[in-house]
Amino acid sequence: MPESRYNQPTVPPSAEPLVGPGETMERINATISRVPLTHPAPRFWWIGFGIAFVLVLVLLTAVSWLFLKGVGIWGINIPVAWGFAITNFVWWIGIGHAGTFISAFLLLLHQHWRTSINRMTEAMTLFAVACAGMFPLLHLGRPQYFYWLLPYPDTMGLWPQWRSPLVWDVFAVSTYFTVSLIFWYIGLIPDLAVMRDRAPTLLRRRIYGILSLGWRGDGRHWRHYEKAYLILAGLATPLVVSVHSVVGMDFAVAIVPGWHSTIFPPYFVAGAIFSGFAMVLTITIPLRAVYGLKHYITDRHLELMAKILMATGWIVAYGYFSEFFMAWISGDTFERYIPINRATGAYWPEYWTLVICNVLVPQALWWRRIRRTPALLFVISLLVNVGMWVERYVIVVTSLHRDFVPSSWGMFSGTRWDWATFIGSVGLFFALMYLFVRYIPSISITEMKRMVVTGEETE
Amino acid sequence: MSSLAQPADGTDRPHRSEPVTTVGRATDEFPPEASVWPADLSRRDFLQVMAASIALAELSGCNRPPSKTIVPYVTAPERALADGPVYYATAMSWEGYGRGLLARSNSGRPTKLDGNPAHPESLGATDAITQAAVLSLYDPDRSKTPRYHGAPIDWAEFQEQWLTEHARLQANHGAGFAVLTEPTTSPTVTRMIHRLLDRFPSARWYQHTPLARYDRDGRQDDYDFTRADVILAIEADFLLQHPASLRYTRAFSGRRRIENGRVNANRLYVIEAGPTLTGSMADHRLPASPHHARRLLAAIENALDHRPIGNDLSAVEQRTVEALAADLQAKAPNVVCVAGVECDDDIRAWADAINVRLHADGVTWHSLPSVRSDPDRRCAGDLAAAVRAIHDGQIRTLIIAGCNPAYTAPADLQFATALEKVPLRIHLGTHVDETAVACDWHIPESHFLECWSDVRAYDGTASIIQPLISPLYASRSLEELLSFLNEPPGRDGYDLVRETWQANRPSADFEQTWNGWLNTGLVDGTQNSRSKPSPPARAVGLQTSTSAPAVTVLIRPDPTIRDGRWANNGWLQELPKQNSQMVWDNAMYVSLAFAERENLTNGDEVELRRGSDRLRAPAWIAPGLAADCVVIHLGYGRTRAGRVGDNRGFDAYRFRRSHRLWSDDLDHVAPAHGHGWLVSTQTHFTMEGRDIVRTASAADPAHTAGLRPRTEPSLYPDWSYPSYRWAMLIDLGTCIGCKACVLACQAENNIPVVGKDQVARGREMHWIRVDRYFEGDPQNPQVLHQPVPCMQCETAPCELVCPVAATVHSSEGLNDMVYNRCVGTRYCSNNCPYKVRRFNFLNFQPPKDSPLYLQKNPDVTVRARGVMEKCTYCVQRIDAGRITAEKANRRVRDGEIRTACQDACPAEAIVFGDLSDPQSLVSRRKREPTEYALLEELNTRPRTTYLARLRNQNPALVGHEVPVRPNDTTNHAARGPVRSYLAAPDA
Amino acid sequence: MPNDPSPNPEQPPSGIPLFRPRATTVFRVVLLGIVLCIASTGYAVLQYYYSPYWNGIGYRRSQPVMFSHRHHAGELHIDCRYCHATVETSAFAGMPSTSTCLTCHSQIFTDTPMLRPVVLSSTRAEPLHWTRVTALPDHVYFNHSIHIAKGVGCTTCHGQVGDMPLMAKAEPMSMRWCISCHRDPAPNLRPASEIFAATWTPPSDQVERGRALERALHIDTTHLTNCSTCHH
Amino acid sequence: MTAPSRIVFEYAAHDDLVGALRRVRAEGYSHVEVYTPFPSDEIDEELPGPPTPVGAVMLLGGVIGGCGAYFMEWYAAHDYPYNSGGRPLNSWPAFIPVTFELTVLCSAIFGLLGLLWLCRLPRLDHPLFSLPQFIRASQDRFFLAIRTDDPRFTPLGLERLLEDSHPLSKQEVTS
Repeated sequence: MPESRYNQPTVPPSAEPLVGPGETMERINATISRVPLTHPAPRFWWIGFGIAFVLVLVLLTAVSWLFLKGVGIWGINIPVAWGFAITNFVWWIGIGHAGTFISAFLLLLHQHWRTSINRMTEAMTLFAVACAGMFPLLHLGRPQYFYWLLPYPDTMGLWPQWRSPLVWDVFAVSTYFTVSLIFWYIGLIPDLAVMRDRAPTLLRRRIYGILSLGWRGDGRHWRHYEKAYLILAGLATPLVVSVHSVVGMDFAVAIVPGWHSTIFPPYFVAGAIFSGFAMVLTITIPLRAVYGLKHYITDRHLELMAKILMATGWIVAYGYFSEFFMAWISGDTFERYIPINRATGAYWPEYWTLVICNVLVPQALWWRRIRRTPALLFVISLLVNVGMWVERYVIVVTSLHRDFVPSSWGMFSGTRWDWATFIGSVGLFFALMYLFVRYIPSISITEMKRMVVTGEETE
Repeated sequence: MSSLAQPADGTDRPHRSEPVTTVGRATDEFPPEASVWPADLSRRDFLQVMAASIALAELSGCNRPPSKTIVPYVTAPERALADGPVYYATAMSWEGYGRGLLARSNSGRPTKLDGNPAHPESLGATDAITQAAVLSLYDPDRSKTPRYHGAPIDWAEFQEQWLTEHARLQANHGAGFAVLTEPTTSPTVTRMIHRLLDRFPSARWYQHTPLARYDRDGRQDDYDFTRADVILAIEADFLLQHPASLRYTRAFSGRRRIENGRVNANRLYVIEAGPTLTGSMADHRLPASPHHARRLLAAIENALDHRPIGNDLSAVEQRTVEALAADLQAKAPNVVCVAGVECDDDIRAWADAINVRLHADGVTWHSLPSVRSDPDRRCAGDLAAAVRAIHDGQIRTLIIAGCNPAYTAPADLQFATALEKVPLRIHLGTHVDETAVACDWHIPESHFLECWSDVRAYDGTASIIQPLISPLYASRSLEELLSFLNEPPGRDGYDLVRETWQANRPSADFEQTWNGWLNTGLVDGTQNSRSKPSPPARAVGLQTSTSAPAVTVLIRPDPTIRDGRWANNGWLQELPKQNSQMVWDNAMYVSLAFAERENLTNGDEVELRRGSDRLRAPAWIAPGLAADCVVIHLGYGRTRAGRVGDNRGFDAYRFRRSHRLWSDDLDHVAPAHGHGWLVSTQTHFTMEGRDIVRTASAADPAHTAGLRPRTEPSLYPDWSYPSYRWAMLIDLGTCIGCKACVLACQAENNIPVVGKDQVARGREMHWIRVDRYFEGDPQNPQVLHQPVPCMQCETAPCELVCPVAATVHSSEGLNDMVYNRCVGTRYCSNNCPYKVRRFNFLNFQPPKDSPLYLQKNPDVTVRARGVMEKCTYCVQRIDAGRITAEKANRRVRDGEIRTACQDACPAEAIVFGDLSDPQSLVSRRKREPTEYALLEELNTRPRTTYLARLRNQNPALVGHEVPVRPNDTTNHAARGPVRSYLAAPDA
Repeated sequence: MPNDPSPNPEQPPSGIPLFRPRATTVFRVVLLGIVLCIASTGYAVLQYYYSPYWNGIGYRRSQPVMFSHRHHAGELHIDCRYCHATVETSAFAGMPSTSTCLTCHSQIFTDTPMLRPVVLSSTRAEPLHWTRVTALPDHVYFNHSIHIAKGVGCTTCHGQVGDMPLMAKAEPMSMRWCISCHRDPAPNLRPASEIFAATWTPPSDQVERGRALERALHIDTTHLTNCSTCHH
Repeated sequence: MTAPSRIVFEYAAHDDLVGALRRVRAEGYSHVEVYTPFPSDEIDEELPGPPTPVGAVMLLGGVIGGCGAYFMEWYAAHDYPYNSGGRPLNSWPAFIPVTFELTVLCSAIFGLLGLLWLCRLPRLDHPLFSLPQFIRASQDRFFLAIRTDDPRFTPLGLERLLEDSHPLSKQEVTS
């Protein structure tokens, strides 16, 4: 059927199909389910997973040492009492945002092209949020009492202090994780049924069978299913915005110059989607090459993502600009000092790194040629990932290291344990991603087939 | 999964119910620096921990809490040591001079020292060293047993040895027998030595101190700063480094305290080379090397004589000298000229002459008889004399008691080599120090809180030093050792001291008098009366040499550990030096000019040369230090001080010559390659044009003070504080920055020592810090001190962001910090604009079995790793005071509750009290026009506010000096090394 | 009719479904079970930390001497302060020294086996090591004297001591419990004459009496719930 | 009562199924079931049955979550009242984020449970699974099942109705 039937003005009608030519339902089934079922390119997988797993061990070591000695093994101090842990937390949460954004937000906008990447990005969301959620726990001075942040009738008669953004964080992150999981799983059920019906061995049939809850594609089930899925998408979209807004408020609520700014929530959300899409590119580009999924994740997909990358990049750039502007217009000594100190103070290399990575580099995407060259996109996406981490680092550290009273100004630099924990979390993320592509169809078979056959989008 | 009940989370404290009398053993593990890698962590342990953390298994707390025991007395002592603190009046010796104390005892453990208000040289105040003295009692490195050639032995063996020696000496009337002590003011010690000399007529007594003697030819200078309108201080740090500094500070600050908007302020001119605390209080300060100082003094004299003052001075100096001379003549006789004890004799004589000339003698300048003992000159001389005697073979048995000459002797005496020539060497000391290892026998010396003794203060007031605890180890006091040497087995210190005073003050009911002395802490009628000084009519003229040396090195005792006697005291090591904010080290203080010329930054090594002598040390740039001077401090580079004091900094004694003790001319000083690691608690010394420390001119405080604290409107309804409203006021006009408050707080609130490495990481734990800022010309800046405790904001930013309500506001306006609820997010610290919160990044507490726990205040929780802490206004004292009042069904009286910092402050700069009572002292002081709140524009509504720093500049000089605009300093700061110093070499 | 083979090479023996009907039931039960397990565990843990077992209520710990408060305080009416001498003056109520015991027991029951540890303690000058019955955590600062002064009797916290042959903890001593009284002391206040009664039961009109006492003793509850009242 | 059996027609193409479905609906069959590898609007339009109530369920969840959350915060703040940074006990602006998050959370959880309940899932076994071809219902085949208890049902009528709708197969599945 003509695809134009569902085209919305939001994307210009494009002659270029979102699916490669000559796709049949069976071919989609075969190609996509091949990856988890027959485990092609085992060397790529084992090497990649191996490296990731080693990093996970690094993480475990770092965490053990942390619990043994205390957060003093990190570089944090007074005045810079937050360091890598919070930086990593914000960074990972940000990465986690692309997933739900793509699956939910683009779904509401009838962006067909989301179909081929939503499964992967939702998985990415889950794993990123898992990595993120780890850090607020680890950075506690007494992690064994983390549960005091939860409301339960303790024998002290005490409750969490609801005015603290950290409590908001607890609820925002856990909600975000749960909702993403539900959204992801509901989308997965029909595909699990496909796997059940294609798995080579009885055991795997049974496992997939249990996971698919006995889904049988009943027309009336599809009716409930689509409604629920759509509403979930409708819920997830404001959720995405709220979560990183809350994270932004961790800083905005504080009175620290460089944190205390109303621009933070939107600017954090944009940054989150920015870094999220960068990570999507970082993952999909090699993946589609290795597993021959170029028919489903076409160059056009990459180009569209590149465009979003550039757009969000501009919002982030605006955030940087507004920092200077607000500082200037506030006329406040302390506020004015911060941006200047960021750009010219002890942390100028970090600051200019982030400006280059997040503002200058994405400008390359003006050129279609570059948007169309996966290799270049891959490099750019890596740079943006780096840039966004550094941005969070700069926000956390440079604001704290010189705040109000000059006598207590200080410096921060990460120790080897800071780095080990950070690198380790990256390892954890990729290890989980490898397991995901190994056992679960990384593209939604059902939606693909539907698009091929009817040109419809799930709604 | 841990307990939902109150967690047994390691925030523990010494048990209040268990009476502690003595400690069995003292641990040998006291890491002065909490190292990040424990030595004893085996691979296996580590894997276990890994496994545990992987499973995140927190099994503790799932069983019913274990039983604790409670141990009553067999027979209760007559004063039940149940719980409440008991205070004893005693005294300590500050380099030989007495300072009256009120010592607090909890369950029989001395835990805190404060000044004895009745004592004229203490007036209830203390300095930092006094506060730290209690820690030395529990120093795990203290010497615990007698030793022979390093091997522990018991007392009996030594006694045996000595009996034979004693017999031999008796036979030859003590020929070759010598005793070396510090100069002492203790009547009992003196009596014992005299008795020893009586028994052994040919024995000799030598005295040695590496520190200055505060008396000259049998008299002491004394100054009355209450009457001095104009003060000229020449190399005199009388506010910090003087036996009478507490009394002087009280008097000096009294003339800087604004009352009802007015102040009759004194004016302080300082001529000095190195930056001192007194110099930091100066209204006009002229940095000058000893040589240049002579020119200035000559010029002053000329100006007084209305002669041309000579043109070898800079414009600023000329103006200042003229203004100073005019000031002196105008205000005479209520003026005083103070020359430091380290000054050369001619300068001190010059000062005397000026005082006489201005008729200050008998008005502001007085004379006291020396309280140093041996009035009948039975002392055979100083260390040099002793060394000569050794070389002449006249000393065969040497007792070195209570001093450490092997370390503190000037290099040129080569005492160590001399000492080897002595056949029998016996040492008495609190530690197995450098001298102990060079002796055959070592006897542990008792701490002054363990033994009976007596001491006389600078003004002669005698005090009985009474112990609060029986000796922790097999130690002897100096008196006891002397008595033992005299007539083995010797007698108990108590009897000896009583005997002395019974002889001095025979009376029918001596028992009663004696008890009276013990209660009041001073022996009445022993205070010397001041007399009008009678110096030689015309003092010897100043030798002003035209040719100045390349550089003059000034050698001074360290502000915190002095001559090294406090080197093993962690509190003093970690106390930021009053003149640099540096900790755990000494350094070569160089001038800003030198640093700029040689492009130095802090820590760069500098080498001094004097003939063949070399001294290399890391440089510390000291703004205000005279351009052609270098200052080095004694007390560091020790090798046998203990685990805290060993191998820190460099040994300045190696560069000291016995005839040039305090300053020496060098032909060469130059940067050497290499960089040392110096650590300070403050790295940024300009205010960046921020309104941090406000300054008011004494002439018109109300006008210049600027804004009154304004509370901006809040979106929220105000909370009401129905009962007490605790508040604090800190008077920057009177505060001299001596940092006694810092250590008082440390002692009161169980604040741990974290070590140099952790301080370098920005993790020092002091609840109250004293910031110092430089203003004006970096070459000779105005120094501003600002003590910063928790401000107890009414709209506290820290409380709002705590996720577990571990810090909330009390109904009396305190910003409560609940350690056992804290999970350690550190958000509160980030959100504290004053950065007064401190975090236990690691376990900073000593090992469980360390004697240091005996010092802990049982009323304050010992904080566990991972919890935040901060100043509480000494809430334990508030609670105690409130309970007392409520039991009597009355309100707390004004002044009844005093914070530890307030107790210690010699300047009475800290006032604490109840705002709800408009007549309370704090309410009245807060009504002064110079009051302001730090960062008031944030509308945090601090309960702690300040009175502006007071400056009383000579109108003739205002405007002429280098403009004092913060921007200037920042501009200055933009230049190489200055930037690296003034504008934070943070990296 | 034509029926082309399933795309999957190895299709299961046709007609035999993957799961039998029982499987569904089992699966549903398991799912439900997991949910219930988690919920009930949480509830159980909560209950555990509220339980008398955890709080050690009524749990008689073994003591070096089988000292009976019922006998001494209940039957002989010896005043609490005779042994716990500092209860009115200091934070710590005070534990009787061995000599205190011997003031009577040097005369009576001196050589009974039960008293042997006490005698030994005095002869050998070794203190008795009692087991604490009520121990507060080290970060809690409790002051006996002020509670006594403000009309809180011994038995309010320590239970009906006069009925206890061997001393046992009577109240949870949890923060929730302390706070409940600090918020509203009235139900627990009694006249000075009753403070040291070994057994005491509040009168029917306790609340009114309590309020009256609260006023009479100038008890100001505003600061009683401050954290720093008990934690410093 | 034993459950009725089904007559199952297998189709190769989406549109074949739609065609067949239209016919049986035109004939007034009501006990009609379809099984497809993906959802399709056309099929949904043809398929009899009430609209799904899952939306209402999720709304209910949201309301419960939101009100519950705000009450929890309000209660906690008043159950142990304290002065935190001079803010009032009921600091409603600060209570909003958690309220919102819990609204979304409960709504989503209700959605999942509601979906499972409405689909009567999990149900691992189903008579249709015994049908060999049914393994492709999830992959590339479209099934139409007419329940034999349909009032309009007559074997011949159904046979005739769908004979030219090109079913790949026709089988009877008994349960």
